[in-house]
Amino acid sequence: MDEPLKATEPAAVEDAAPATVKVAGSLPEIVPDHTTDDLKIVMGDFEGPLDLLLHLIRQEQVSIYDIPVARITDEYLRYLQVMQNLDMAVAGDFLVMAATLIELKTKMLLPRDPFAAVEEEADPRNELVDQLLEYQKYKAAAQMLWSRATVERAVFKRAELETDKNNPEVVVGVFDLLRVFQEILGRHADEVLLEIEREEISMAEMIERLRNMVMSAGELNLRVFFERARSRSELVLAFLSVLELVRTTEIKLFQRKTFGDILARVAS
Amino acid sequence: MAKQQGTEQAFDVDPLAAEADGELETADSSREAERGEADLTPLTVQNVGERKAIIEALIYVSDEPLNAKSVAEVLKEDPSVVEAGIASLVEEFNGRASGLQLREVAGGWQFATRPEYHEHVRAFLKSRPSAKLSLASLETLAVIAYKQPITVPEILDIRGVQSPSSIKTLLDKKLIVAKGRKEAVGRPMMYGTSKAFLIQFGLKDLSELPSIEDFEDLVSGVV
Amino acid sequence: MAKQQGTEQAFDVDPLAAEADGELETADSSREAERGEADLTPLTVQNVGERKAIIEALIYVSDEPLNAKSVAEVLKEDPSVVEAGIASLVEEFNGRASGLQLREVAGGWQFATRPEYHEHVRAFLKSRPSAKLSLASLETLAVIAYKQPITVPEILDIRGVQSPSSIKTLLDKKLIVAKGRKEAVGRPMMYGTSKAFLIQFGLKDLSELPSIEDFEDLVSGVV
Repeated sequence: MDEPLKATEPAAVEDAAPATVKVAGSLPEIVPDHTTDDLKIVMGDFEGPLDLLLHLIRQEQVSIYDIPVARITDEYLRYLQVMQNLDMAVAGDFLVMAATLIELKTKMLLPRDPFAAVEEEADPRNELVDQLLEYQKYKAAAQMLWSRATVERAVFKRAELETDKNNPEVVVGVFDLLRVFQEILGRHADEVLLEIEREEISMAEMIERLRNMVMSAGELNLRVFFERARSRSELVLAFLSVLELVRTTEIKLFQRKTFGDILARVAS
Repeated sequence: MAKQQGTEQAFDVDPLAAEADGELETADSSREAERGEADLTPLTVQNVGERKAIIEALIYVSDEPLNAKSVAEVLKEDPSVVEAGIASLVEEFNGRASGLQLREVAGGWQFATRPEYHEHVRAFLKSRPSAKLSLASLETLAVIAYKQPITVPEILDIRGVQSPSSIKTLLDKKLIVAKGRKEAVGRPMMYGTSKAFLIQFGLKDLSELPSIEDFEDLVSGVV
Repeated sequence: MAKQQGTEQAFDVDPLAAEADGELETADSSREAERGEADLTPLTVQNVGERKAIIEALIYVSDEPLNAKSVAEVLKEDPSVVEAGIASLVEEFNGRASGLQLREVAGGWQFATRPEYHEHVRAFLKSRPSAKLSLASLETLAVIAYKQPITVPEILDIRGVQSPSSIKTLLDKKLIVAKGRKEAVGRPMMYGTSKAFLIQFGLKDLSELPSIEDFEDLVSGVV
């Protein structure tokens, strides 16, 4: 429709040697390089399997109403192969279409039921053709939207007036309500997580924490130790654990000056 | 939509819905008082020229495309009279070889710069073209615009893909809105285009979209 | 035609490029090239009429009163030439018996409505349906919509705030209504959304509110 049609030889090079692969921005094409036997592949990205299929049909210059399924399927699979070779993640969409094409190819190879009336036997390609025709329309409509938006972007509205500030043009829909609600629930989820953590620390663990901190630091400012407490109950546990280690004479408390910070060190 | 908590940013609810409803009024006392006052001394329009001038002023101050009905309510006049005023204003304005145009978009009228001067305007505003929509999003938007109201599986089916990510993008950009649920198994949510869609794509209304069959003719000629 | 990888890889919509070759541009390199090119060829003004039109457009989009010097910089012209253009524009504009005037303020020019229509402008601005919601109100509304019927303490608890002021706002805006009393200590009043809420958000009934599942369907990659 809008791509330059590249006259390419219908893939006679089924098992062609590794192609010179170049990934370019937009125009996807498989160009035979006549100087060598290699294929030079310029890869583009496709919106989906239907997009790729349409591209191949156009590239092969075949009729959409009479798709040579075998040929197009081979091309399609070859394209997927290239994508995979390029380490591009081949989305499930493309693989589903590959399966559809292979099934279609098989059906086309099956001999027709000689006893069936001609009109009864629908062309197995019909469904795919309908799908492609339908998709093609919206693909073209997307182009139309694109050009409309382009023109619109060349049109400017007046700058904001003082009066606008009373009426900001922010539209709220139902999904905004849902999102806001989820955010509120999210705030709650955080709190709940903290709650669980809080309850998980035991007296024994707190004593162990204090012991480790004093040992590793040699000298520990209790303010630092207490500040690690994440809740009131942890703070209580922290205080109790200090008392406990002092009681068992594992640590000693002292001050460098009157009213100074209280420090703890291992009792020698 | 801004999410910072505690800011004074305000949100308007869907203007389309608000329009359909006429108005959803707040019981703000000062406003009630003002309106009462206005009712006592109705603002009258003296003549055709004054009406035109007032319409021009109102279109200018309105932050959204303004329709005849809203103007008629303020002037307490018949919408058809206002429409005639708008038509005369449009004729005058668009007849001038000027930098501004008066155009109809999303069911209302709005002043805007003429597209032919976009380079200068852009250079002045030092702005870069802002809106960015991927082709995937545009495809999805095209499907929704022509098939609305439509469900997510129906959209994906036409596009032949499985990921609904572009639908989410369009919702975030407010180009589409939820349009109720389909009376089918699972009551899936349906989507349609928004007023913002009309504005962003410069459409008077949905009927201004070319028929989808036109694209059929266009594409079948290709191969 | 440009092809883009499935998801949200966006392309810049550059009307310059579009007009030039009628095609989508995607590759970054080509865009860079265009921009460079644009810089090489300064924007020229063809004639007096075009200059006037551009000045009009620039004054219209400027958020501050615009002076000749600023325009001259954009047009790469002599300020005196621009001044002549502005003078001619002012003469034309203020000669019209219209709702807008072009006035000089703070050393620059700006459009403004004429003072004689200020009553109509004021009446119009007041008449606009204001369904403004602060984020706090929106949050409260969301909680009520999804948890109704619900009491005030329950709302405050979920939101993690102390002030019930946004509930009053929503009641004033008639977006929520009282829904009877809860059979609990003190028999507190319960609240739910109103019919106005449904209209405002374009819902037939509450079952049309999107659910977490609807949202997750859109966010999660594959349906």
